[in-house]
Amino acid sequence: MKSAVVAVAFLAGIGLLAGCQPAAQKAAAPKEKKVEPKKAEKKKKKSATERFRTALANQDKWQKACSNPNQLVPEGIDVETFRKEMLATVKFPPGGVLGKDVKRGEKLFGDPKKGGRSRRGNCYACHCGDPQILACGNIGPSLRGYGKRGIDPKDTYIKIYNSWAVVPCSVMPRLGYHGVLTPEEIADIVAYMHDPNSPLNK
Amino acid sequence: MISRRELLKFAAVGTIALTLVPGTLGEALAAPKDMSLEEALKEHLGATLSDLKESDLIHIKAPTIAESGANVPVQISANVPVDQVEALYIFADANFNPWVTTVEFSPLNGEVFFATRIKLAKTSKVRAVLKMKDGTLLAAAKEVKVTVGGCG
Amino acid sequence: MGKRKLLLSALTGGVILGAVATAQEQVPSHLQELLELGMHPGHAYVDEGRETFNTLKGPNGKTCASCHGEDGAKLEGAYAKMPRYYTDIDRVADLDLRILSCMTKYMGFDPKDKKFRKEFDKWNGRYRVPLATFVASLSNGMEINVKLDDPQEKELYKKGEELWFMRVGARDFSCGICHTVLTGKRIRLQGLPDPVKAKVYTHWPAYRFGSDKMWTMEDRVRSCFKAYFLYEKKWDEKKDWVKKPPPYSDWVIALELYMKYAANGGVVEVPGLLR
Amino acid sequence: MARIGRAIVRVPKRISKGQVFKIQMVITHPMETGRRKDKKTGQPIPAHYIDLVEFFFNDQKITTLRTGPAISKNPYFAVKMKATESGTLIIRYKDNKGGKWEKSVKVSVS
Repeated sequence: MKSAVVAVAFLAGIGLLAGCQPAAQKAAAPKEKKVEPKKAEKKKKKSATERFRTALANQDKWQKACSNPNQLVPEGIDVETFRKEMLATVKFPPGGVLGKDVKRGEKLFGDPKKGGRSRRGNCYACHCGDPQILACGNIGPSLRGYGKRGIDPKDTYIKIYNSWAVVPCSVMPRLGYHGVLTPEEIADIVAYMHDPNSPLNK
Repeated sequence: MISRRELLKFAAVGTIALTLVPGTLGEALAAPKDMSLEEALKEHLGATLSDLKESDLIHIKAPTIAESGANVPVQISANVPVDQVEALYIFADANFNPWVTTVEFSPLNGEVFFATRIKLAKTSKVRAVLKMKDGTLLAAAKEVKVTVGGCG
Repeated sequence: MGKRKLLLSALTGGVILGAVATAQEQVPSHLQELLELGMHPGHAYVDEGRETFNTLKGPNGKTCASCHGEDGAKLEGAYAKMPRYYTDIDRVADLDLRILSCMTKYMGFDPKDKKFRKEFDKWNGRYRVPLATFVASLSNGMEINVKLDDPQEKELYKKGEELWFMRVGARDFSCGICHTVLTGKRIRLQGLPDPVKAKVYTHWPAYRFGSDKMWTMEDRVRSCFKAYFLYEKKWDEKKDWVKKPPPYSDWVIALELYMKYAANGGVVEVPGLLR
Repeated sequence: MARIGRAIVRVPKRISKGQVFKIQMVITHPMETGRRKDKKTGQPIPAHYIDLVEFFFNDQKITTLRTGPAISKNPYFAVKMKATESGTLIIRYKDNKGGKWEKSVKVSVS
């Protein structure tokens, strides 16, 4: 029973990896309004138990690898291969890694009007940055003055898109990889972080 | 004093009733008019901010940083004999109605003390005003920074 | 310790750590000051639960007190041993599920009756949360003593441990990432406790002032999953977000069992007050 | 919460004559400001809050609290009282929608 679950999880993981590219591209078009046919949904309403089971089975093989008490890359898995495979999933936006909409980047990073809240980026949950935002976490490093550290914006982009391409099994969510943020949105966040006029860098 | 306040309340109700047109009932009820601190002081104390005498006899205990604005504990005590005090007023500057509560004391209280949990709309000062029987208004304030929380 | 360091570098992601603002390292005093007041709404739930326990009659005329004694005299210490296996339902049950099975099996409530389920399942309902808080408070001052004697308990414990460390969902979260590995760090201003080492189970059910509600551990565990961003096909906040595991499911009870077993020896102090 | 208006009151078990002691209470009440909207229907939730709390001891009024929607949900109040004799503490409170309640506790002074 257990091995079957593992196998399903593994297959689902591969499926997810393979399916990542078109998914990311679909998400890249921000104004695309595609209404899925509702009939298919109505036909079978899955039970909460079934839905939750499916959701857990979506664990990809890399998540599975990191699911140990240390939550780090286990022995027997080559970190470099892991990193390379993760790097291969990173999709770049056509307009480059520095987005144009710095304001949108700020909102996704953490809306200063809402005390730094943002469901999707939610950077302040783990990082400090804008000194105005008092409620910031200390799980990740402070991002104060980030833009002055001489970091290549491309590296910032990769870190946000798929943090595991930099540090496998990192606690930082792979926001672009899972489609929580689109490439354009990440580019706007990168622009906000590197902008000399951003509150992070002032 | 009390009757004046009642009167004002009625006046407020009257205004709402007057603005009632079909469809706006909910809104009128849902969004009482924003009030400034000065307006609230005037309504409840008939005073202005400059009438308040800052006093270190009043002690406000409240968190400096609040992790939730909905539940800010406030403990107020004052080093003045309770029989000289008429009432304690609490105001929160940035709330839509800055008046929070009025506590009318009697000599039976033994001490000037009051504690409660209050809502703060955002970072602002919490003020305690003691209305003495001789008419003086002693006041103290403490700033509480309201933050958001959670992992979203 | 070496692994901790490795993780820390994992977190910094190669970026050199800047000086951390010391002012923000202060522990906020909000909770402390609330605790200082000495009384909180959680205490009202105990009181309400007691009344419901003594007076609420099921369709067959029985109250909770009919079996368990006035004011739950026979339930003292029961919560300290839960979750555990119950023969009558052939399942490992947590407090919430046990109360549900009592009400449906012995008091005559229909588990499919919508009106009953509303009062039972809902956060602001009159049955589950007040009753759970009251029954838990009957173990106050006693040591948590969860045993893994039954094979079902053993199996569920293992499942709980596995689930604890399982990275899954669009945020690559696991319980363990925040509550084992990152213990002592903060999400925004909230410190992350280690429920396994720190035995925080002693304070549940708890009144959480951030949401102004009484939470049982069942509620807590289920809502944790909201942050995972679980999905069925492809993550989409609006269309495909599997927010919580079903109530009283083995997933939830397994995690409760895992945490509470680790809290053995801790002294129950209910209702707790937490963020 | 289930039962609007239910309250619990706490006073110390042992009080000696002349002691100033704390009276604490928690009332179960939503304390709606009138500014929130129902998440599902989008309809505004009407204001609903405790507006008056009076403390009496042996029929003498000790304290009057006039309160508004800025008091937190499930409100907590604490005041102090000087112990002179044993007796009954009665707390009467009401809300802006006509709800009226009363809660009494015995105070024994030795």
